[in-house]
Amino acid sequence: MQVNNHAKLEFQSLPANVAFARVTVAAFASQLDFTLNDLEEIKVAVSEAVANAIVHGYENRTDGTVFISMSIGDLALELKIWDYGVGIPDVKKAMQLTYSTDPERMGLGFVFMQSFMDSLHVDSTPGKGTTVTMVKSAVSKVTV
Amino acid sequence: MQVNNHAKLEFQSLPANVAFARVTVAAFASQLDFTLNDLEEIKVAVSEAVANAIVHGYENRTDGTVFISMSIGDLALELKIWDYGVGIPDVKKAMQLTYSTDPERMGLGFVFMQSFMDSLHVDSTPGKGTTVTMVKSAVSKVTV
Amino acid sequence: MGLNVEINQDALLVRLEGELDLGVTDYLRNSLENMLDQNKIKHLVINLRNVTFIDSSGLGVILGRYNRVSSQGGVVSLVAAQPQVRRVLALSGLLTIMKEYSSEEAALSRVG
Amino acid sequence: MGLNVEINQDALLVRLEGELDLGVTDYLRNSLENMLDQNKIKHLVINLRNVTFIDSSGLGVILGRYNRVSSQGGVVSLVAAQPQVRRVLALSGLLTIMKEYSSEEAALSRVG
Ligand SMILES: Nc1ncnc2c1ncn2[C@@H]1O[C@H](COP(=O)(O)OP(=O)(O)O)[C@@H](O)[C@H]1O
Ligand SMILES: Nc1ncnc2c1ncn2[C@@H]1O[C@H](COP(=O)(O)OP(=O)(O)O)[C@@H](O)[C@H]1O
Repeated sequence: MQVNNHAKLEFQSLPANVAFARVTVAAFASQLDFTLNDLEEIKVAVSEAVANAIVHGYENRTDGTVFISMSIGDLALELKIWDYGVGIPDVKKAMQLTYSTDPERMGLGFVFMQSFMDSLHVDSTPGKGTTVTMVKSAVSKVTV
Repeated sequence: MQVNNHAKLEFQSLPANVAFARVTVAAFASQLDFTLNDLEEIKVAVSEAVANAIVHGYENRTDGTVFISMSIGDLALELKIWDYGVGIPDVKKAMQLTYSTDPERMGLGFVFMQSFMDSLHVDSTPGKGTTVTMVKSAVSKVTV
Repeated sequence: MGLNVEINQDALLVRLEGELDLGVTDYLRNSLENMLDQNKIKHLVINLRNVTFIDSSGLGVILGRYNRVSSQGGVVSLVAAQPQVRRVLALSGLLTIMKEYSSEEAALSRVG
Repeated sequence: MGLNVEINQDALLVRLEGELDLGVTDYLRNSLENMLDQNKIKHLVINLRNVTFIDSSGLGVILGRYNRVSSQGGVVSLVAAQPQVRRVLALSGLLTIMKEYSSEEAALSRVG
């Protein structure tokens, strides 16, 4: 992807930063020609990925750091959201509908990221951390 | 300062990112008990520091990187905004009212930062870059 | 996030406000559990009119309360979700297990 | 940022909208200079009612146009700045050299 603008955000793994993260990404994304609906969808996807980094990656510890890289291409926004937390032993299983290792949670985070973005890729190494890469196309839907 | 929450933002030295930077800082700052008026003042101070990094620090080149560190303490927001640009030979002179090295500009950037924040400190090394540190108190005015 | 509650016979009416995400789930879950513990409540009506954002963490709190209330024979109803919130609710499947109403009156009259 | 212009006798009325910062200064400066070049304009009236943010980069564009217009004997007036924008204007000293009005009509009647 030809990158026209790039930014990187990092913040403490605090629940209050989920809202901060999605506002920041939406402000950056608004440099592209997204509809309000697109921006709402991006916000949900970012919330899910950041909440996962905090709740699962850092197991609710507040001294971890969550990272977001944002790139604007000619027609698309690319987001990478990562943590240096516990990682995911079986990514395929984790991505299944309603699968969750936490009985209080719904297991819909990855499903929402997948539904609301045009592409989703998850890379994880147990003990090292997890990186979620998502792309959202601005003008016309990317066919992945 | 006891830090309760911390975030760091970095972005390309593009004019469009001035707005992005101030929205991001305001979103983070809103975790403290600032008035709307305080938030407007923080936005102006951030705009000035970021515009300076782009226009003066990187001399309008768009391949530089501007950095913002944000820390929330019990009663205050601390911001550090820095660049690895040309630096300022004489900081004292640069901070004087209406002093500008650019005839198109007003020389009010540092004055606004000083007026709108509770403290301002400028560190600069010619050829290395410039760091602006600003504090804004949330509940009662800090007497510096 | 804001929370405002009213008791109407055996129904708890909860008006939520703002953004329902991980930042507020603990507070919201504890508040609702306290209400349900302290009062003889059978049904739950959640007014979402002033909710501007919800994600799966927020939905989880609603589903948790649904499980509690429905296991005791109660009904959970949702009122007036805004379009973007409604889309997330629909995608989650929650709308297939909870009733939706356009007003508090309509929701309460069904469980009253 | 949005820009809308009208010519009223020898005055250029400019309605600005949005945020006036470094991101828009080039566009704004060029647009205004083009207008002033192409038309027999003496006075400039800038309506700030829909401007939600201004910093010293934005002020610089206004001051630059003030210098051009006033060197040719014209007057620059500002209309209806919102409180936060007005505070920045006041602090900059621009309000000591430009007249302020609460409506376009009032501003235009003084220069018409
Ligand atoms: N960043 C992460 N670090 C570690 N594990 C993760 C991470 N993200 C997701 N997971 C694992 O994948 C599972 C499914 O994630 P998700 O679909 O978002 O559902 P939920 O968050 O509701 O559990 C989680 O329960 C968790 O076990
Ligand atoms: N980040 C920076 N890097 C290099 N020089 C700077 C930087 N910030 C400010 N300066 C210098 O200080 C001067 C005064 O800055 P300021 O008060 O913001 O006014 P202005 O930006 O309008 O020139 C600038 O003209 C410039 O020479």
